[in-house]
Amino acid sequence: MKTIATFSVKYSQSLNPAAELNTSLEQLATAGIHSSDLLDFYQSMLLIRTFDTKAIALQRTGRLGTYPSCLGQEAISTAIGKTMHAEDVFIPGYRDAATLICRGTTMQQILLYWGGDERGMNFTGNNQDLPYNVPIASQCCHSIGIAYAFKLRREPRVAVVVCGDGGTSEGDFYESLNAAGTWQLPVVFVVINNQWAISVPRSKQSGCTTLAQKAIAGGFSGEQVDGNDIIGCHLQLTKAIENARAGNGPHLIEAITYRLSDHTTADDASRYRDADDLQQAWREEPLLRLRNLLLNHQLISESQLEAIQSQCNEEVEACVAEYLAYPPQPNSAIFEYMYQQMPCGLKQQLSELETQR
Amino acid sequence: MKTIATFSVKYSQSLNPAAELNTSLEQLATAGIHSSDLLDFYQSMLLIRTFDTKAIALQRTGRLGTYPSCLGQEAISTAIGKTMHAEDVFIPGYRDAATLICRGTTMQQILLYWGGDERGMNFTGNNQDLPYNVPIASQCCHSIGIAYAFKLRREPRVAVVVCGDGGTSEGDFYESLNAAGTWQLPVVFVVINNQWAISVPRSKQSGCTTLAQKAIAGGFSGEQVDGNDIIGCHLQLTKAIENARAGNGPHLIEAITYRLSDHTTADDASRYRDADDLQQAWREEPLLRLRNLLLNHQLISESQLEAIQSQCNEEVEACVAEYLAYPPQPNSAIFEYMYQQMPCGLKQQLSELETQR
Amino acid sequence: MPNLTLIEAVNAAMNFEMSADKNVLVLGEDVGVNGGVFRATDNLQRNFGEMRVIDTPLAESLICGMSIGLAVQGFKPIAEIQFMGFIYAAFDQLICHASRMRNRTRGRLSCPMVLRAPYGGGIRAPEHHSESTEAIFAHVPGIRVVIPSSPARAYGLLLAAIRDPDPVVFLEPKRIYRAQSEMVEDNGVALPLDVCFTLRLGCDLTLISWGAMLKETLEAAEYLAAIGIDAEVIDLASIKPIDKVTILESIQKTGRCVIISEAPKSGSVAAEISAIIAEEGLTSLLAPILRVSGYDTVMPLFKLEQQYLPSVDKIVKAAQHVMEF
Amino acid sequence: MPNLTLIEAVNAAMNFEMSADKNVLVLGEDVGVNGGVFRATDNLQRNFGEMRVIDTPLAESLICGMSIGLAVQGFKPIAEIQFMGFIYAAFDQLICHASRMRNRTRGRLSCPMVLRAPYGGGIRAPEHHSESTEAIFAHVPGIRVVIPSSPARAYGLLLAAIRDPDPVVFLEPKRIYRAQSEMVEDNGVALPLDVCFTLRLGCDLTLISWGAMLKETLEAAEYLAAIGIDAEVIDLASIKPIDKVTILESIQKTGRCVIISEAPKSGSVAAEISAIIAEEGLTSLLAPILRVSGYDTVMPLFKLEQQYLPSVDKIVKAAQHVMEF
Ligand SMILES: Cc1ncc(C[n+]2csc(CCOP(=O)(O)OP(=O)(O)O)c2C)c(N)n1
Ligand SMILES: Cc1ncc(C[n+]2csc(CCOP(=O)(O)OP(=O)(O)O)c2C)c(N)n1
Ligand SMILES: [Mg+2]
Ligand SMILES: [Mg+2]
Repeated sequence: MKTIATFSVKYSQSLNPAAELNTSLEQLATAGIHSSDLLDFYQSMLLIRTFDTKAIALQRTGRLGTYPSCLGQEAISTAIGKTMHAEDVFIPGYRDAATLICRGTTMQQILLYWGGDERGMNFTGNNQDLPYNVPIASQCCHSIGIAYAFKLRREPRVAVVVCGDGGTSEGDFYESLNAAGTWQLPVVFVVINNQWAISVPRSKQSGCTTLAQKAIAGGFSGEQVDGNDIIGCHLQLTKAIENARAGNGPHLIEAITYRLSDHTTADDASRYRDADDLQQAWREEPLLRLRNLLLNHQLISESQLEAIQSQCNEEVEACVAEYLAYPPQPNSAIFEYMYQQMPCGLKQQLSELETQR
Repeated sequence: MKTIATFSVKYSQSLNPAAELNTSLEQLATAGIHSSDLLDFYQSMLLIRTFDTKAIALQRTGRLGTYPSCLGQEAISTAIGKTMHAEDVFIPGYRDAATLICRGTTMQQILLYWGGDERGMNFTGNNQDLPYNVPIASQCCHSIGIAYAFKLRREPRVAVVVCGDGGTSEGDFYESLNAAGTWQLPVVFVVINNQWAISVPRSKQSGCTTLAQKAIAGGFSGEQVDGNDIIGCHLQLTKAIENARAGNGPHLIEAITYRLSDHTTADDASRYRDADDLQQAWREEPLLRLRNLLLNHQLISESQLEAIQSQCNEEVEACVAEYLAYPPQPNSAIFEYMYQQMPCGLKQQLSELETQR
Repeated sequence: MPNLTLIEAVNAAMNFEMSADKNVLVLGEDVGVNGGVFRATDNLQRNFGEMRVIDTPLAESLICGMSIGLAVQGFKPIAEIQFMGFIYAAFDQLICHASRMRNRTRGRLSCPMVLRAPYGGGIRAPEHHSESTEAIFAHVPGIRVVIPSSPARAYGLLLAAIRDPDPVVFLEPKRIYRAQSEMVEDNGVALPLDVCFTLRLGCDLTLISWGAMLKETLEAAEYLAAIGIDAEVIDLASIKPIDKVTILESIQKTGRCVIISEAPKSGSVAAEISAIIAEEGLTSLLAPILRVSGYDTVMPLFKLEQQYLPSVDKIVKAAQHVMEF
Repeated sequence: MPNLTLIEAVNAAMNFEMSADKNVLVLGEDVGVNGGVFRATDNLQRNFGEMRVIDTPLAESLICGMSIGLAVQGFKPIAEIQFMGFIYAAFDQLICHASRMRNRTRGRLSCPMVLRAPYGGGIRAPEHHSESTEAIFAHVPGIRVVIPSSPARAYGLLLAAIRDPDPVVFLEPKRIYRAQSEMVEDNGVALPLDVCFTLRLGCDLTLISWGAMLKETLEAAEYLAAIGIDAEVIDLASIKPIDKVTILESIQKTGRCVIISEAPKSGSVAAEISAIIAEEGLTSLLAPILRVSGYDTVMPLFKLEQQYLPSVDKIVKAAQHVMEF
C-alpha cells in the first residue's frame, strides 16, 4: 500500500480568552489591523450585542416574532462583515444580523423581517447580498452560482457564504463544496460552529474531529479559527478572501464559537444544555476579551467605553422607534411580487381579497 | 497556527495489468485466497462478461430494453459478491449485475428487470438485498437505515453499498457518509470509479485528487484500490467488511476501474471519449490479467479455459431461453403491489382497465 | 381518561405504540432530549432509550432515506420533519423509494414508515414555517396522506398510520396543536384510514375541510345554522386515498358543496375533491362547487398571514352564495 | 425555413437565444460535448464555449440552486434535469427559493431561469424515466410551468420561457421528441405564455390535453369527427398559470368536457381544470367532466406501460359517454 494523498487541518488563534495577544500591536498593524480597527471592531460588536438584547426584549413584549439571537457569535460575524469588500456578495443564514449590519442592512430592516414583513429583505446598501435564508444550507448552492458569475465575468469579487455546524450535515452543503472545488470558484465557506444545532450537540452532528476537514471532500483546504477572536478571524478571513479574489479558488473556515443564547426566542436551551458548559462558554465570549485588550493596552478608557455603550443604545433605540412606526404593507403586498407581471388569475384573487374582507 | 488533524489516503494493488502478483501464491493462501478461489473468481467474472455480451445482443435485437453494461468492472463487482456473507445486505446501483449474481439473483431476473418487468426485482436467494437503484446515490441513505438496524439488533451483519464516481457528487452520498461516521455504523461504501458519469469525465466531477478522501468528510477512513485487480479488491474488502462486522465502524473503498462500454445501450461514447484512452483501458482490464496469472502459474490450461467458456455460454443461453419464455404479467400487476390492501379507488380504476380495454 | 391537546395525543399515540411494539422507532431532528420543537416526542427518549429515539444529523433526505432502510429491515420508523417547509429535500426519497418499494419488488420488501410533519399557518412563525403543500404528497401513488383535526382523531389516526403496512405522510395542523383539549382514552384503539369523518349532519350544503381549517369551518356551520342554513361538515382526514363514497353521498343529499383549505388554490386537494364531484356526482349538483382557500401566492410573512388564511366570514359568504344560486 | 422535430426546435431556440443574449447560459449533466442524452443541447458548447455551456457535477439540487445564484447575478440560466424522474432533489431549491426570490426581496432580486426536463412515458425507458408529475410543480406559487406539444410551439414557448423574468419549469414530452417534423422559422419569435392553444374548433365537446397526449387526443378527435361528433381540442400549453378564459369559453360553447393526461389521476392538473369548470362554468355543463388519465399507480416498467397510458380508444369512449349523457 502506498500513500497517495495527505491532508491536514490547522487551528489559529490570535487573541485568547485571557485577552492575551500572540503578537504585538505593532506587528498587528503591519498585518493591516491598526488600533483604530480594533476600536471599530469593538464598536460594531457592541452595537450588535445591544441590538440583539433589544430584539429579544421586543419579542418578549410581543412586538417582534421569533428571533434568533447571535449572542456569543459577534466576533466571527463582525469579522466577515469587516473583511469583505462592498462589491463582494454575502450569502447569509438567519443568525447573521451582525454581518448584514456591517454590510449596510439597516437594523430597521432586520427588525421588519423578524417582525413578519418581507420589506426587511429589500436591503438597500448591500443590494446584491442574498436575503436571510431559513432552509438550512440551501444557500450554499446559491453561492456557487454567484461565484460562477464572478468567474465568468472575470470580476475580482468573492462570494462568502455561512452556515452552522448543523448545516454541514445537509447535502446542499457538500454538493456546493464539490462544485466550488471542481471549478475553483472564488467562494469562501464559513462554518460558524456554535456547538449546537438547536438541541443537537456538535458531537452528535458528525463523527468528524473537525468540521474544517469537510473541505477535503471538496478538494480544497479547510482550517479552524477561534471564532471568538475577532483578530484571528479577520486575519484568516482576509487571507482566504484575497486568495479567492486572486483566482486561487475556494477555502473553508470553521469558526469555533458558542451559542450563548437559546436557539431562538421559541427555544428553551435549559432543557438540553448543561449550565456548567454555558458558564464555561461565557468565560470565552468575544466581547470581553477585546474589551480587556483595549483596556490593557490603554487604547480606550472606562469612560470612553461607557460613551460607546450609550451611543449604541441611542442608535438602537432610534432604529427601534423607526421600526415600530413603520406603516404596514397593504393586503395587495401578498400578490404584488409573485411575478413581474401579475397573471390574470392572481388579479382575480387579489380583487376577491380586496372586496370580500 | 497548529496542526490539529491529519489524514491520508492509501492505494493498493496486488495483481498488476502485466499479471504480476506483488506476493506469492503461498502467501496469498495464508491470507485466505487459495488457488481454487482464483479459479472461482475467474469463472464468475467470465460468466458475467458472457452474460453482459448476451444482454447487449438481446437489446440490439429488440428483446431487452436499455441495458447498462458492466464491461471492464467485473473484478470489483465480483469481489464484492464473493466477500460479503450471505446474511449481509447489498445495496446496489444499476450496473451491479455481477455482484447480484454472486449473491443469488438469477440472470433471468436481471433480464426481466431490464426487459421492463418488475418481477426482476423479486430476488429469491438474496431476498433482503435492495432492488436495483436508478436515482443516483439515493441508495446510500438506505444503507444507513439497514446498518442502523443491524447495530440496533446487535447482529454481526454488514451493509455494503455501491455508487459510481458520478454518484459521489450527490448530496445523499455525503449525508450518508456523515451519518455512518456519526453512529459508527457497520457499512462499507464502495465507489466504483469507472472514470465516467455518462459523458462527464472524473476530472469534471470533482476537484478532489481521490474520491476516497470524501470519507474524511464523514469522519472515517477511505482508500483506493485497483478495481481491476480482483485479488486486491478481495483483500481490502475483506478487511473493511470484517472490521465493520467487528464493530469498528464504516470505511470507504474507491475502486479504480474503467467503463469499457458505452454508458448504456442508449449511449454512444464515441461522441465524447478518446479512442486512445479506451485502448489504454483495454490493456488494463481485469479478466485478461487474472487469466494470465492462472496460465503463468499453471493453475489452468488453455483447454480448461475453453471448457469454462462453453460452460458459461450454456448457462447464459439457458437463462436467456427461460427469460424469453417467461409468461407476461397480467394487466392487474400494475395495481396489485401498490398497497398491501388495495384501496377502493384503485379497485375501481383496475376494473376500468379490465373492462375498457 | 386524560384530557389531551392534539400535540399531547400525538405524543401519547407514539408512546403507546413504542411500548406495544419494539420495532417502532422515532427519528428526526431534536426529537431526543428536547422532545421535538413542539414536544411531540417529549419523554420518548427517556422511556425508550437513545437507540430507539434517534436524534439524527440535520439532513432531511437522510432522515427519509434511512427510514426506508429501517423499514425494509422490519422496523416501523416514525420520522419527524421539523416543519413541512423542510420536507422537500426528503421528497425524492419518498416518491422514488418509499412509495414504490413494495411495487418495485413485487411485495418482497415493503416500507411501513410514517413521515410526520407539523404544517399550516396562523402561529406567527418565521418564513418557511407556515406552508401547507399536502396536494403535492396527495399526488404520489403508493403512499397515504393523513391529517387529523382533533386530539382524538390525532391519537387514533396516528396509531393507524404507524400500524399501516405502507408509508404514511402524517401532517399535523400546528395551529391547533394546543387549541383544544378533549378526553382521549389512551387504549391503543386506532381509527380507520381512508375514510372521512362527518362531524356535523346537515341537509342544505356540504362543507368539506381538513386540519386546522375545520375550526373555522365548524364555526361557519354554527353561524349558518343560526341563519337557517343547515350545513353538513366533513373532515376529509385521509387526504390520500380519498373516501369518495362519503363525499358523493353527502352531495347527493345536499346538492351543494364548499371546500375549505388553506393551501394555495390552484392544484390543491380541494381541486381533486371538486373534480371527483364533477365526474361522479354532477347530476346531484344544484350550484357551483366553490373553493375557499389560500391564494396562489407564497404564504406571506406573519404580518399579513391572517389576510391570506380563509376566515369564517369568507366561508359563510361562499356558503350563502352557493345557497342563493 | 427548416423542417424541425420537437427536440431540434428546443435546440434551435436555445441556440438562437444564446446568440442574441450573452447572459443566457446552459447547464446540467452531459449538456456539453455530449449535447445532452437526447441531443437537446447539441453543438451549444461548440458554439458558445465551456463557460456558457456547463457540464455540472451530478447533483440536481446544486444545478437548480446554482441557477438561482446565476439568475440573481443577472444571468439567464437554462438548467437541464436529465429526466423528470430526477427532478425531485431540485424541488426544494425550486419551491423554497427560485419561486420566491422576487417576493421575498420585494423585487430587489429575481430569478429568471428555466428548468428544462424531458417527461412522460411511452419510449420503453428504464425505471424512473417515464413519469409525469407536472401537477406537483403546478401547485407552486411563483413559477410558471409550460409544456409544448409540437415543434413550433416548443420553439416559441421555450424562447418565451427563457425571456420571461420569472422562473419557468419547461417540460418536454419526450415521446414526441422525434415523432413529427414541421417547418419552424428560426426567427426568434416567441409565443405567449399563460394562454391555451385551440388546435381544432368544434361545437359538441371540448377535449383538453397537453404534451404528448395531444397526439392521441387529436387522433380521437378525427375519429369522433368521422362518427359525427365535432370535438374542440385545446392544448393547455401553460400548465401554470392556467388560461381559464379560453377553457371556460369553450365549455360555454360545447357544454361537455373530457380532459386527457398521462399523469396519475388523483390530484392531477386535470383535477384543477375540472375544478375551474365546476366553479366558474357549471351552468354550461351538460354532462359530467371526465378525466382520461393514468392510474393512481407507479408508472409500470415498460412491458405494461401501454396498458397504463391513455389510448385513443379510451378517449373516444369517454367522449361518447359524455355525448350520450
Ligand atoms: C432544511 C431545514 N431543516 C430544519 C430546519 C429547522 N432548524 C432551524 S435552525 C436548526 C438548527 C441549525 O443549526 P446550525 O446549522 O448549527 O445553525 P445555528 O442555529 O446553530 O446557527 C434547525 C434544525 C431548517 N430551518 N431547515
Ligand atoms: C439522480 C439522478 N440523476 C441523473 C441520472 C441520470 N444518469 C444515469 S447514470 C448517470 C451517470 C452516473 O455516473 P456514475 O455515478 O459514475 O455511475 P456509472 O454509470 O459510471 O456506473 C446519470 C447522470 C440518474 N439516474 N439519477
Ligand atoms: Mg450551530
Ligand atoms: Mg462512473
